[in-house]
Amino acid sequence: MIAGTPHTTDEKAERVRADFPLLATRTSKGKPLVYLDSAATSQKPRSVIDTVSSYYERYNANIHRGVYEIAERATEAYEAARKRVAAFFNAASTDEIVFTRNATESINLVCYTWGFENLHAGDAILLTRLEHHSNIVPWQLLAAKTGAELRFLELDGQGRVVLDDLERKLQGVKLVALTHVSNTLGTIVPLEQIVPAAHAAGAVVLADGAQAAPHLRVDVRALDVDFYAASGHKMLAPTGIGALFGKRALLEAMPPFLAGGDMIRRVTFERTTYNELPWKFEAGTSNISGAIGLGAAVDYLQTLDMTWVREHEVALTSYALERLAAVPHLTLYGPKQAQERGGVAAFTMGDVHPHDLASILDAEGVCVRAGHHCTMPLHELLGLTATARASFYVYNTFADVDALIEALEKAARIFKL
Amino acid sequence: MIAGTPHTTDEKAERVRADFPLLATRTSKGKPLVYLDSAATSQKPRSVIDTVSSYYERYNANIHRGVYEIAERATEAYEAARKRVAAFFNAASTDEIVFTRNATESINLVCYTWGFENLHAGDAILLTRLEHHSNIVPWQLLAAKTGAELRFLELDGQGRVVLDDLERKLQGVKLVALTHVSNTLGTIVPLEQIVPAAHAAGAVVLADGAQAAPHLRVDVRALDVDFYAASGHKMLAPTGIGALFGKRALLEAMPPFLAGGDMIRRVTFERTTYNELPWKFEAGTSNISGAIGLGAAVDYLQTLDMTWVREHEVALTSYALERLAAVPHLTLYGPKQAQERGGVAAFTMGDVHPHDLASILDAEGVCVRAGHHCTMPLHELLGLTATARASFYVYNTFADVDALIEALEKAARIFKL
Amino acid sequence: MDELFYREYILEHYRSPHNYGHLENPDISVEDDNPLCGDRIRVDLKVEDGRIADVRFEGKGCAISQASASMLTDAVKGMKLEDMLRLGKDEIMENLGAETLAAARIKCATLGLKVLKAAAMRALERAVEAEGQRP
Amino acid sequence: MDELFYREYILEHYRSPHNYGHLENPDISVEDDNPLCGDRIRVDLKVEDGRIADVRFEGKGCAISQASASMLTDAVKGMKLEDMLRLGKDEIMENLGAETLAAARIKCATLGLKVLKAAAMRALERAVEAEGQRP
Ligand SMILES: Cc1ncc(COP(=O)(O)O)c(C=O)c1O
Ligand SMILES: Cc1ncc(COP(=O)(O)O)c(C=O)c1O
Repeated sequence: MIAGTPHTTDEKAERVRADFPLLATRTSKGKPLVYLDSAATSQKPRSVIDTVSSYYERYNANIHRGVYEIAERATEAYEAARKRVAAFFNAASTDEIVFTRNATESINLVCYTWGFENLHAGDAILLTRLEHHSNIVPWQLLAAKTGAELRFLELDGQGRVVLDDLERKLQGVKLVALTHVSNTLGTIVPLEQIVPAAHAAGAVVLADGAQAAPHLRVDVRALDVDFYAASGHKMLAPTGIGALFGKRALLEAMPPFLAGGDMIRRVTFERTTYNELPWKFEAGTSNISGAIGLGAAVDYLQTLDMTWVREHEVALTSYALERLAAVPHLTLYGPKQAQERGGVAAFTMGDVHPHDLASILDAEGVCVRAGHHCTMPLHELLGLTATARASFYVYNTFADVDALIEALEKAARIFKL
Repeated sequence: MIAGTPHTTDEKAERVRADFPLLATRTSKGKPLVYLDSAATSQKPRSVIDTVSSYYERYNANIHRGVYEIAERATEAYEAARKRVAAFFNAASTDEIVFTRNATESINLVCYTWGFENLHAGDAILLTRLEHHSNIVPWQLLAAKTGAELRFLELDGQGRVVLDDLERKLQGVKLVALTHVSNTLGTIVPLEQIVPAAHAAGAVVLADGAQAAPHLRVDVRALDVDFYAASGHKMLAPTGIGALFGKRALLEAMPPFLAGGDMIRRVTFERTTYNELPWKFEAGTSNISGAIGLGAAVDYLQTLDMTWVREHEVALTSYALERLAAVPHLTLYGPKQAQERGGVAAFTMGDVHPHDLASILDAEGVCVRAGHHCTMPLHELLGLTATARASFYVYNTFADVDALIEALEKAARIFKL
Repeated sequence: MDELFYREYILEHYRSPHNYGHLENPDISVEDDNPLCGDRIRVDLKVEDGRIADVRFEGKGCAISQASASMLTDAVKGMKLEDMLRLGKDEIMENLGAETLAAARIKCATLGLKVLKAAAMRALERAVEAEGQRP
Repeated sequence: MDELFYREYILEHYRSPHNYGHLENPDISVEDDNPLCGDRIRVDLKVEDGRIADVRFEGKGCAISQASASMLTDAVKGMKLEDMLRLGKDEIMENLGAETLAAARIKCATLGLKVLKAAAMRALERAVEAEGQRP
């Protein structure tokens, strides 16, 4: 056991765990569930599940236009959720929080509106080599259509973003789109260094916070990012709800994205004027229960306290890195220091293919992901087609890490490493 | 009481009602809830609410790439839901069903992909005067950007689509985008007449089924529509999930819409190839619980039997039209025959503004919508700024209609009509 | 919402609004709407010595928005612009006897106030501009 | 999935696959992958008299996909193309001792079969074409 406050954070995590009904279930083989795939999606606390059911059982109604009681209540709950999300990210106003389906849609929204409006042939978009497909493919499409160019910040041997040539790379860049925390290597990208440089170069910055929002205290004003994308389902909320933070001036200048009900102010057969922020970007009936569920998730996280969330993650990750490093034939990827990474550990073990590894772990009740984790280009760069990935969240404990290690040792025996 | 089989369908509706927890609640004034706003969003049966909770409590995991047990189970449930939806619409294959957020996104998906690929200056898009903003505004944006022209099929005095000049109107039309059932007038649009004519003229047909899918037996193959858009939340399913049916050949030829995880086959830093149908159009983590909930909703509807659903709707609407027509000072809009309309009744009463009417009805526990129902242009055409709208679904009974009438009479007394 | 809200005098104001119509050569004229329900109100002001010398409104919409505007125009005649700007939602609601109004309807009740305040604000801005242009 | 699945002989096939490599001048060569996990297999065939005269495969991926392909190439040598096309998923699973394999892994187990069938299909098409071209 190493630095940090593993014992105290772990005691709380044991209590937190009890709030998550799924974690009390067992596999078909009767094994307790060791859920280590929160980077793919998090489990949900009872309070979030109940908030959603309670919406459907007590005040399910369409929002924004209803005069009757339950419609009023639904509207209030939906907008109160937006207020909670705005506070969670420390946005200046609820107008700057748009509800989307997920981080992917948040990024695509910016791509289709701000991107197509502002990027032209010869402009450059700067990404990192860490990016998830959701923060590569939209920009590839945009580049193909506009003639803009994609550039990449390189990585060092530990998967950290190299900043030496940042200023040179920023020349001619209109948009910097980069992950806040890598979902594969765990790398925390130093936005506080990149954002000012990007702004100095005249670029707008979009941060993909899918893996950061659940784990770090994210303050969009302190970070000074222009856009910030997040997925609810990775931060204890239901599936189908995400958020896009955008600075008001940018959002106001942007054309609408999806068109339809609720995002309009006046429609005639000939012409339409659009609604105010943030509704201008929310066309059609929203995922009302999802948004209300996200509000409950954010409440839950704030009750846990994001400082504790991060402390526990560092403690757990330190412990996991230490134990994984001691497993024979195991290769770990990403930064060596837990402080420099999120709660994600990607690895390979001898010639055991990650899919076989995940299957063997599954038989032990240990849920890890195997594959490219939607970062095929990064894997190719590392000379890999796949890795196994364990990822941690508020309900994981040191005992979960021990279970992972035991299962890995079993896999090593089966494969006679 | 008039033709149809009101009594028998109503008895079943009473039993159906018991499956909907919200309908057993009371307003803050202690009045029983008379929910007559299903055209805005439907209530949810216990089975759907429980299916969603049970997903979160027992097998919540990200889909398509997980090797472990609960991820397998989630993937199977998600794809099984797609199979149910495909069967519900009688699509030829699950590849033709794309999960979206709602009907609005379904329409926008077609607009951004098929639309921008196929419509050019001089081409025409044919709509009807009945359309919801979600089936007008996307095409206005497209028209503004491409130089395509919008045309409209006119309405007769009962709000039925005039087909006399259909062939003339179809000249030069590449796309016919029209509602299947009007959410304001209730008009059922005769797709079986329009689709063959449109195809003969070389046009592709998109039907907005937001108000039809919940109520009619929709057979996309018999209708021979090219695209069909639907919203889950109007057909007993959770919010945040919708469906787009598209004929395979069209979907295959279309460029992708949102880009990111899951919709790809191979990604390098330079280039991307896309996934097969239907996943090519599902970027990022889907609304998994929403899709599974939609599967449960469709199951529930099929257990009720869509023939009964429609029969009950006709019986209830006939009764409502008859009783409403007898209320002094009340003006009803839309087709006179219940058989020609969905379970929607829009009306005005004397000089009582629809919002005041809805507020007075709310005090009686009767939930109706007041406003333009996202059909501002249609309202303008009718010389109105707003109407009050009562809409019915499987859980509504003749007693609900009686409660509506009583509340309207009270409003008339308050306003001294 | 309390059905008793639709009292006799509210309906009277709705059906026979006070100060309805427009002013000839108004100093200020402002229009706004409530996009949610389509209520719309235009206000004409005559301003003298920083006070509302005369006021007319025109509009369409629900009883709440129209009666509220009607009552409000009665109340602000002769009022100082500054005092008018200090009028709050609560006073309007009390005036209407509508403290229990549902949130969606509060926008109706306060539309007249919103338009009047916008007009008063513009009048004050003009006064400041005029001040600045004096030699 | 049963951990016992990773039996001795499966690991042997994984680490020392049979019929690995490629054929000189194959009649047919087909490659495919399993995009979900990145497994990839290429198969070379020599066909004589409607039978698989020789076969080689090359690939990368998990033990399941590679061992399955290895065992399958053993099994189909000398087989009639038509018979090969009749091989089903169940036989593969039985052969592998993997009846209880999780759905996501079944695609791994059957990737070799899929590629082999595609190759056999192409061989049959060629034969039909050749037939058609005879005078
Ligand atoms: C006819 C029609 N089309 C489209 C829509 C849009 O549905 P949604 O808001 O679920 O996208 C509606 C719902 O109000 C509708 O009634
Ligand atoms: C870094 C990163 N970006 C974006 C995404 C996409 O998130 P979603 O699938 O919820 O849109 C993910 C999730 O896998 C991620 O890890």
